[in-house]
Amino acid sequence: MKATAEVATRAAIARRDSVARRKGVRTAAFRWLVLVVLILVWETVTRVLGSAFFPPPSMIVVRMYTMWFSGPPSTLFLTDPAIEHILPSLGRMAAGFAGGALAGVVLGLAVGLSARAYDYLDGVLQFLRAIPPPALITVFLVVFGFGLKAQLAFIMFSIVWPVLLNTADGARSVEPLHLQTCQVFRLTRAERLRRVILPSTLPKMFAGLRLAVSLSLIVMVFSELLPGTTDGIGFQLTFAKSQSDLTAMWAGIVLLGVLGYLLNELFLVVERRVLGWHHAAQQLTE
Amino acid sequence: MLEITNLSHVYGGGSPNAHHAIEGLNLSVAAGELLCIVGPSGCGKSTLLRSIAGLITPTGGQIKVEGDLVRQTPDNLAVVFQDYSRSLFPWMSVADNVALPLRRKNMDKKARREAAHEALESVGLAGAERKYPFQLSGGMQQRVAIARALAYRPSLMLMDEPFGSVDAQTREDLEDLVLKVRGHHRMTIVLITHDIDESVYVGDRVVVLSKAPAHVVGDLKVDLPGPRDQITTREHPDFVHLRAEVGRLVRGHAAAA
Amino acid sequence: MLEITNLSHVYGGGSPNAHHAIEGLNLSVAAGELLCIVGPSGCGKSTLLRSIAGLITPTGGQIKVEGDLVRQTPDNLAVVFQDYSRSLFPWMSVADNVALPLRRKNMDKKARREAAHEALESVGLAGAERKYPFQLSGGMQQRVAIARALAYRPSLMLMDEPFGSVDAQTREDLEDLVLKVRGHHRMTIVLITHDIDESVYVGDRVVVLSKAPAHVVGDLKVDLPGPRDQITTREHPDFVHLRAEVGRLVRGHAAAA
Amino acid sequence: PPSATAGGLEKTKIKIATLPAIDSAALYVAIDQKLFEKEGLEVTPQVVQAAPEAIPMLLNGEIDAMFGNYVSMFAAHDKGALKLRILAEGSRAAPDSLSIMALPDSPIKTAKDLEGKTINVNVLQNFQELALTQVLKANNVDPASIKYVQVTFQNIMPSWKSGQIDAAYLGEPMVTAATASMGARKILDPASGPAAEFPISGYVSTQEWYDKNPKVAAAFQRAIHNAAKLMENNREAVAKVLPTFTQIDAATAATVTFPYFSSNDNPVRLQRVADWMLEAKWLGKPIEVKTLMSPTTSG
Amino acid sequence: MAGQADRGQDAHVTHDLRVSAQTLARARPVGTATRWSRRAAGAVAFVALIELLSRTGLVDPESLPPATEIAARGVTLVSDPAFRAHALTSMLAWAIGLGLAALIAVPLGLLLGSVPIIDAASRSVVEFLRPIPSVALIPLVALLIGTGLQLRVTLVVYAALWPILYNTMYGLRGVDPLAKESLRSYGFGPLSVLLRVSLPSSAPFIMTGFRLAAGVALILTVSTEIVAGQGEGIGVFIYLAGLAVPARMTDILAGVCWVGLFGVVVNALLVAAERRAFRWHHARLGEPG
Ligand SMILES: Nc1ncnc2c1ncn2[C@@H]1O[C@H](COP(=O)(O)OP(=O)(O)OP(=O)(O)O)[C@@H](O)[C@H]1O
Ligand SMILES: Nc1ncnc2c1ncn2[C@@H]1O[C@H](COP(=O)(O)OP(=O)(O)OP(=O)(O)O)[C@@H](O)[C@H]1O
Ligand SMILES: [Mg+2]
Ligand SMILES: [Mg+2]
Repeated sequence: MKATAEVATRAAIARRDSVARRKGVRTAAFRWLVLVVLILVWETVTRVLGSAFFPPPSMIVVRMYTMWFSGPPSTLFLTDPAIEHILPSLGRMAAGFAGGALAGVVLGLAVGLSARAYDYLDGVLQFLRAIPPPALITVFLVVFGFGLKAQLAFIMFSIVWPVLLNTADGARSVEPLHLQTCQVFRLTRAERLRRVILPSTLPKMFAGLRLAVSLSLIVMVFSELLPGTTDGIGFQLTFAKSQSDLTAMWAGIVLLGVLGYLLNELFLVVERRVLGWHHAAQQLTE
Repeated sequence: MLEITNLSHVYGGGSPNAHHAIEGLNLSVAAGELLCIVGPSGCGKSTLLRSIAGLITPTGGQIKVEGDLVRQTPDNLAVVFQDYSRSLFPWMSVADNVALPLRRKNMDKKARREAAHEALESVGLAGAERKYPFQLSGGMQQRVAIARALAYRPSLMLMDEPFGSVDAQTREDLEDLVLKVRGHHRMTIVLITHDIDESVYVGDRVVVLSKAPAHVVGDLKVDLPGPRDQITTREHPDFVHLRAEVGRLVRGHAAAA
Repeated sequence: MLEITNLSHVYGGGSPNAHHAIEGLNLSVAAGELLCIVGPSGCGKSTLLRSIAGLITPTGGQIKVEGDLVRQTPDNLAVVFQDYSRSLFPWMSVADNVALPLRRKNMDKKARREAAHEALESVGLAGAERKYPFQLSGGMQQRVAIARALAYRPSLMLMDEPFGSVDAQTREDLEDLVLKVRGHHRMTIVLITHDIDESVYVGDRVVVLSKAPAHVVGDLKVDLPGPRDQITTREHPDFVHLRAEVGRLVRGHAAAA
Repeated sequence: PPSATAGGLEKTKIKIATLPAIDSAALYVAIDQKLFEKEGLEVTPQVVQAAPEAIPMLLNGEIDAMFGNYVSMFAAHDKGALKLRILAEGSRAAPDSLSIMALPDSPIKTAKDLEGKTINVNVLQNFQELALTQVLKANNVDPASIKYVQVTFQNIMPSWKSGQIDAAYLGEPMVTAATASMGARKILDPASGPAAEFPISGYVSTQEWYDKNPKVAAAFQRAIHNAAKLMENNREAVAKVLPTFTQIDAATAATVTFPYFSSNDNPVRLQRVADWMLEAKWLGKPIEVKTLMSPTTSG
Repeated sequence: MAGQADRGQDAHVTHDLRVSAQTLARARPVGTATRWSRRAAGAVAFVALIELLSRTGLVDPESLPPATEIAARGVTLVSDPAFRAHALTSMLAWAIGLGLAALIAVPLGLLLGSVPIIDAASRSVVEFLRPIPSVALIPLVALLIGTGLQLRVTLVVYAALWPILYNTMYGLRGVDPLAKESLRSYGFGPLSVLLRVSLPSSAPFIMTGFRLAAGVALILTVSTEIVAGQGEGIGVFIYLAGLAVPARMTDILAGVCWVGLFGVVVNALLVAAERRAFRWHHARLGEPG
């Protein structure tokens, strides 16, 4: 009796697993289907439209290939322009993101946790947050000069806000009973921060980081409009725009889109690892 | 009313540390019956309740409520969760918490408010209407959750250790309240409790579950002369006998496992 | 050990719906004593506990722990919160939850892990170490919270209805566990409970609080022959007498208010 | 309906995108001196920051024509972004209206010193580079050794002063300002020698618009040419309008060097621009400028 | 961020502070006066830093004029009707853009956050579109919908959408599943659960997203005005000041200051509104629960 029940249960589990797997496969297939359909629609519409401003995706892809990905195998098929423009952009973006995110986390925790830091900093931070960076380019320029330093400062200055605000929000909404538990067991500040406040801030922090990831790509482009810039995806893109080379501009747009997509997927992988407990705990309801 | 056949549930199916919470559980509850479930901690009582409420899909077996297979939450059901404090909505006043489910009931605003007020009064919380859950003590929050379920007047009420956080006196009052409401409105009630006395006092039947994976190891009909009364009923020899019987079943199994 | 003089606490002071939770409460607990507190739901027991733990600053009166005025949380204190499920850290495994406070104790990683394992075993949760809190039943979570406090070996332990969500058998085991640990490590324990039998069984003294605003209405020394035993102690005539006495005090006041 | 007005114009109200720079003065003078009115046209200028930005507006009909530099326009035409039609020539570089300048303490003294140096331009691969390349070649300087960096107008002075660029490529009114306030020295006139009277900008539209509105185009061309003629010996007429559409105040307006405003259209000199662009490989195929222009209809 | 911002009742201030006391700083609760003096100190320090940088010549004063000069110019600007017109235009574009962004992003976030399949299906498209910078979009959007207010508003909406969208999606994830189950057990459908439990429960975090978006919208409004360089708007004012030779840096920075101050005021108002609307949230966090 019990044995049969067990067998039945095991079968049921297997069934459920395969259902889940099939569901996953179906979701992935659905995603690709959506993508393919959209690209087909795009191709058709642009061909019908025939506007130089909206080249068909097939043309864009060809342009991307010739411009960036038709290099020799020794450089992983990257062409010189790709090495000259894409790599520095990615480097700037990564460094800017890392710096901005770190600053955002640190400042966010400070402002979210300490009333004193909040009082001193909040006004100034809110002020800075509202400032349009394009209006400050001259100031950036005289402070940092041409090139990398100004670009990084520019990226960080834009990236920091979503991380900062969301981290502060997260740090402020730590479950009070968790804090009380810490207090009762006299955990040191460092332990509280590392073991309790940080983990419970993470879900909200990640919302900010996810915003920051795609934002970093956008401001990377803007940072490459700064005076004196000579390379980068954004540089190429705006150069193409000024030359009315719209296919090249679209190539830049599509490259940014693909990068954005890849970065986001990467981010989600990291998030799933870091926030696994959170997602699991949230799935009480199936 | 409620028909459970060969129910089983496995958490984390597939993974190496899958947990068999319920296995081959059969149970049926007649309409209007008050069934008490007792069993060791972690055996699967809450899991059973969640399955009945359609909140989880059990991995095996069937549950029928009024003849219909439970796929979603059955109609006219109310649940008092074990983790009552998390089941209250922190952004609503106590009265709003109680009144919210009544929106399903074609009641106008005033009627809802009155029903909420009445239910809160019946659990001894008159005057707390406008407070927020966080301003209440644990026991008071638990009573709000009970009031919410009572005000809803479900035909099937599931209660998961509903009186665990209140003092002895209030607990007795609440037991009597549930009995009274059940009588008035012909609800079917499934009540999980750890208090063996309580199970015998309020139950028409007491079902004892085994350690995980849970299945029924005892099913006792409580045939005490009604109406029940906290003093006379508890003194009744049948009560004392049944209580000992349930106790033996619970312990016996807890010890054996 | 613990000296409370003229304590009072008002929630939402100043606002029109201020709530006087405690008023003029005096209490002292000797070192090594196990004090049980009983009182009606919502009277202010948890508030009292939080004040002792330095988690809230009472609006009036003084609390001294080992002669020092409580401003911050006293050293070597452990609390089992009433809302146990919320006090566990969801991102840590059960073992990590228990081991975390031990970081304050100059123990290396291995020692911490062992202590956690031992504590979990003592509450009947051996084998659940690597699970996460959300994978446990209510009663199991409560036991994790107890294990965490026990593993910490505090000199003062505050427990707020620590056995409310476990079955009768486990409850008795835990009561005995607390008594045993107390004996071994000379802790002072303040335990809030709604179970009058329990208060008499585990307590060296039982204090009965009034309805809100809480103050002491009864303070009974429990002079039962030790070591206590679930069967013989509960049969002892003094036990029966004391239990009735506490019951009268609780009820008397609950009825009068 | 437009038929009611003189000459049976296809339309009488037109909108023209212009730049906030001295070069587009002719249009404002024509408005100010009622030259358009005489032709039966009512012209509304719309200031944009850079010529390429006006192309979408041209294409979706928000504007009828625009004032833009030939290099951008030819590039757009070459890339197929629009089918270009030149309505009237606009400005040509006059001596000293463009200048490569160095700060007083800079080691750069002659054109030769520019080799390997960093010089700013408003937009990369535009008329500034095109002209300078020819002039450098004429001065025996390797044009390829120059490093051009794009610096927005507002940031030229700060980046020059802070040494981010070695020499500054300035236009008016910056030439005057830099000379006066910083004692900057002129190193080279990029609009000299082979690039003398280098055509910079003109009034353009799409071929499609032109086909629909040939009479308006002719009337517009006449008004612009007439304005240019009027400006040739009437500095005040220009100085008067400058403060209305640029950030140049009246005092500066009185002293800056103006470019030449073309009072007739000349395909030959414009062809030079297209040819140099082809030489620099900025164009994919040759452009025969004459086919994009109309004969000058005004006297 | 605006955590323990000012609020009417002193009692609440103390609660908020106690949270901080519990978490890191072991500061005693302080009064409103101290808090305001700290804020003032923070602002003064910032102003002094700018003043110092400029006066000592550490940064070229022509590019970064002393703070006092900027402030003085800022004051005189207020009485300039042209500047006020610029400011009003910008505020209009900002308000419309932000409002539209919220109207689009919250429902969209609810949809994507609660129906995983739609999220998965749309993710590739959304994430593909997201990193396209407005510089690249401007000519394309201009071609499609024309320039002018509609272009600015579109770009503002496009940028301000994301913080609200993501915070809504992430907020939904943080909703206590038991709260959702509670409502479900009373027979409420998914939509009701979404609107009656998930939405209110994540509202504070959505609000944080909205505050972020308010800043983003402000930046985008002014930036697109600077790029457009035509019509009206503070950005146009800034752009024109930059066209002068030499650039009128004092004007530019005075304009920037007003933008920044507007941001501060908007944030303060939103925080105040948040505190009123989500008292349950803040009170629970403040008072040991
Ligand atoms: N989400 C989950 N994932 C994995 N295991 C779970 C989950 N929820 C519950 N369990 C396991 O299922 C078993 C039964 O849990 P359940 O909550 O039904 O117990 P219970 O009988 O209600 O216990 P208690 O009286 O302590 O509340 C427990 O051993 C628990 O560890
Ligand atoms: N944060 C708060 N704000 C306002 N009132 C509160 C707050 N916390 C508790 N109270 C009130 O204080 C009183 C005492 O609460 P407390 O939690 O101390 O009761 P308790 O004795 O522990 O009750 P129980 O046995 O039900 O847990 C209750 O009436 C409650 O409404
Ligand atoms: Mg349970
Ligand atoms: Mg309590």
